[in-house]
Amino acid sequence: MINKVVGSFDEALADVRSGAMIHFGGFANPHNTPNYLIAALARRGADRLTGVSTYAGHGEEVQRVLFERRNLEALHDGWDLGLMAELGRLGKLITSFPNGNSRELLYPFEHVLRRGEAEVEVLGQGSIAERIRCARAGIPAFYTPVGVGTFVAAGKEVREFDGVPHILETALRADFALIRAHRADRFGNLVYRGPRTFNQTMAGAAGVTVAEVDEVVPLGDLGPDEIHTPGVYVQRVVVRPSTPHDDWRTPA
Amino acid sequence: MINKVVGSFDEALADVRSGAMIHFGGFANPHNTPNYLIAALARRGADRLTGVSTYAGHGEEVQRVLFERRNLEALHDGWDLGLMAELGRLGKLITSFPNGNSRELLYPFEHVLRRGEAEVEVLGQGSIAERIRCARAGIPAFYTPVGVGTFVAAGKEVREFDGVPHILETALRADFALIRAHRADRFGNLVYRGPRTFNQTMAGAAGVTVAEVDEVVPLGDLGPDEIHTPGVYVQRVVVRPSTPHDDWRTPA
Amino acid sequence: MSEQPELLDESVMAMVAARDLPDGAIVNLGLGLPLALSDYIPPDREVLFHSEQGIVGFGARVFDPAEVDPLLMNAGGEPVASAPGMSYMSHDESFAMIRGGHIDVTVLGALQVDARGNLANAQIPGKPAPGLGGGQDLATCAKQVLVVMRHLAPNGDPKIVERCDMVLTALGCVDRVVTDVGLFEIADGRVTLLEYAPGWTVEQIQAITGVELAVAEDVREIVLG
Amino acid sequence: MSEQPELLDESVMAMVAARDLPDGAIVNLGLGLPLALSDYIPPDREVLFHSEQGIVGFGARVFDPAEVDPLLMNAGGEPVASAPGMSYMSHDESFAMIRGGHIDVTVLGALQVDARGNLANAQIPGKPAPGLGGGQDLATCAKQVLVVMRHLAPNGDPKIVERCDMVLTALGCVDRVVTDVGLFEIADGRVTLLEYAPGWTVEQIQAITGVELAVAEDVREIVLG
Repeated sequence: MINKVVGSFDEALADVRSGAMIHFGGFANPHNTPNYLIAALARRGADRLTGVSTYAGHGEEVQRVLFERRNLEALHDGWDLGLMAELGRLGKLITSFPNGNSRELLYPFEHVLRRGEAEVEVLGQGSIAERIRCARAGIPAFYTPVGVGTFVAAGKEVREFDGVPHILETALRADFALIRAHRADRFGNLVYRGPRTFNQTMAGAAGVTVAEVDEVVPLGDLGPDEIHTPGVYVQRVVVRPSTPHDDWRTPA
Repeated sequence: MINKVVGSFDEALADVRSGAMIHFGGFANPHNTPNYLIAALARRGADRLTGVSTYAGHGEEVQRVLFERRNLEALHDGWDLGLMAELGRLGKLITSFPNGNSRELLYPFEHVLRRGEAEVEVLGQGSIAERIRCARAGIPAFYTPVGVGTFVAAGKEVREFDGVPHILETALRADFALIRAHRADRFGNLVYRGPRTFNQTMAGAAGVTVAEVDEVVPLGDLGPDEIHTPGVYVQRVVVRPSTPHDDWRTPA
Repeated sequence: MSEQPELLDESVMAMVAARDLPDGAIVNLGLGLPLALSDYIPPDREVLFHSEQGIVGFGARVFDPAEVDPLLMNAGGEPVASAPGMSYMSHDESFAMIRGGHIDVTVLGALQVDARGNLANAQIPGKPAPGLGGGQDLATCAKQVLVVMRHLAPNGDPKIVERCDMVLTALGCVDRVVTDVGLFEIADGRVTLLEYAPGWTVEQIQAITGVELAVAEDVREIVLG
Repeated sequence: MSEQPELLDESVMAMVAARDLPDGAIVNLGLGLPLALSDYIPPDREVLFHSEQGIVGFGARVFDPAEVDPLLMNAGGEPVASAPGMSYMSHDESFAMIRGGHIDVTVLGALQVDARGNLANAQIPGKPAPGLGGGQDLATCAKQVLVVMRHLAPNGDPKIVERCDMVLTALGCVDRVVTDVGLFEIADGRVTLLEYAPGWTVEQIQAITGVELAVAEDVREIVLG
């Protein structure tokens, strides 16, 4: 019998080792971020990680300020990649937003970069997204006009198609993909709510894809026309706690 | 106001010219094939078309035999690419199945090929699907290990990634994509029922994507999590007649 | 500088940019000033706003916390309204849409724009690394690139220049620029003033611009609506 | 040939192939004999059957017209049953799944298979052009390639050969072969007989095979279940 539901976040990430490459799903919003998986990764203690993410993570303090500005209630369990930056666990980050957007608010990863404690590869979101999809889809490399003539083209092959220069980009496959979805069944089939961000993109683009979900429903409840990510792309599913935690150190 | 719903199939294809390149959605099943768009294309009379399709079309006679074998009731309006082959409208076909699967049943396109009246480019379904997606996604070319060392590699660049040889495949963009979906709204948003085949793949991979649908529903009836193809990829929508026709020559 | 006429405020700049979006256009809104555009679409026009994380067809920004859907934000993380016909997708599909040329207009902020249409908006001064977001994809692949920005940098430097000297985001891509003093077109290596903010003269605008401006034959004061 | 033992019939060949599919496997079924496999999965095992047009997780074939969902067919156009946990997708996603290495076992028909694991199933004799379907993608990218075919061609030629002389579908890909006389493994340039059909001897099988067979130490008669 297939049952991809794992009893705890700690169990789901027990085999993550230092130096691993990790896809982090979500997009600059704790509500579509795999918060509890990130907390479990922090507890796991693996370091020198290579992360792939749209953005470098807000961290608790920046997130609080951003939520206040919008008159929204701050989350106590809104952990994102900023936590990994604060703990010094990132050896390298591949991202489109290494910095915060505002001049006065500093992402935790900005401090890491200033101290020279991690490498960063900055690339446009579309090229990152396509490189991740390539990993899911078995394509080692593709050409794109995006980035030609700019710093992202440095060291990359340039080739013309129909007279337009393009650069060669390669697949980005990770050891683990940590993603967030709304509902799952025991096959690992997923349904998302809202913009599906890198969550759907990264599912299947890693050796092990782990989905953090709001609930697991009986097999058959998710209909065939409705499933966004087939369970084939998902190895492990973990359900978020019914009562939010307020400290990432609390086992979950 | 955006309204992509067009009053008739003939109107939807009134600007198709001879020599055009056309994506034909569906997969060897008249129930997921844009039957009425194909009939309208036949009435339109454009010829020397380059078609892209998983298969070359059954045509009425083969389809009747296949349905009988499975004890299914034959359709009177199950027109597929076989009709275009019978009428001699195809100058070239890019497909994975130029022939029928059985030795005794002959697709209409097999007769065309035997008479030397059309060119054929045979390629695996996955490479065709990816080449079409590339057109939708703005990628001129990609590498794949599929086809290396076989007839499909003839004349294509070969390059190694991680010691494995790959061939370069290029995007397949058409002038028109004719696809079939279940429901649409006036923005052209689409929801499919069942396997989404090349229908979903081809939406957005042509200058004009035309969707043949069972019904058009009020804007807002298709929810944001439920829409399979955003209307951005669809230029025209036509509703199938409530009473099936039994002759492709009948205007619709 | 003390005799300068008034600068357009941010909401007016957004209105100017929104004014020219055609009915039915697919429009991506970038970080900063462009985010306000979804608030200013006339009710008789349907414009589909796209956001990178996988939304097409969202509505105006939502300022009442009681009305907020925490999953539905624009690219800058501001809550926006749902609208009939809106759809969600993945990041890869969202960028297939961008890179496949399906976006009619991309509205971007900028640090510098030059006469060749080059765009620099990656390296915010003082930040440890350049940031691209989806801007490079959008600037390269959208049918029209519309920049909305202040005319001058915080340090007083002109942002429309002969040649960008900041980190480039994309080459030869900018078609139009809305600033707090006017509306400009960039084509064939030339920046042309199309409309000026109320009270401004061509000479006053030229004086704070880093490139010699051409002036449209029918140059006129900006009028909304 | 008249003294030959009985050949396995098609349903038994399918049962032999189905017998070894592990619980939880993702399995694509190709045209011809492989299509029958979804009828023979023991109830204590969950195998997810994949089909090119965008299905994963379908069930057994449906022969009662009253139960047919006309949209739900296997790759050969035969109606199949829905099963809990099944999902639909597009052709591009379906092949992303195949080409990304997510299919555990692909079960394919063949015209010829050789000792290097080369597969020929594209050019059906008498047809005007080769046909590939999804077979080339599957043979190249699936984790395991299992061929199910008759041991001899209609004209009596062996189909397991030293070297394919028909149009190749994919190189060095075939791992196992089920025929109507036995089960074979292909590895390191060698074809090994693992199991033989009831009544058959190694010599009789060798006599109708186009390559010298190795014989597994524990070679045994095929037993189902």
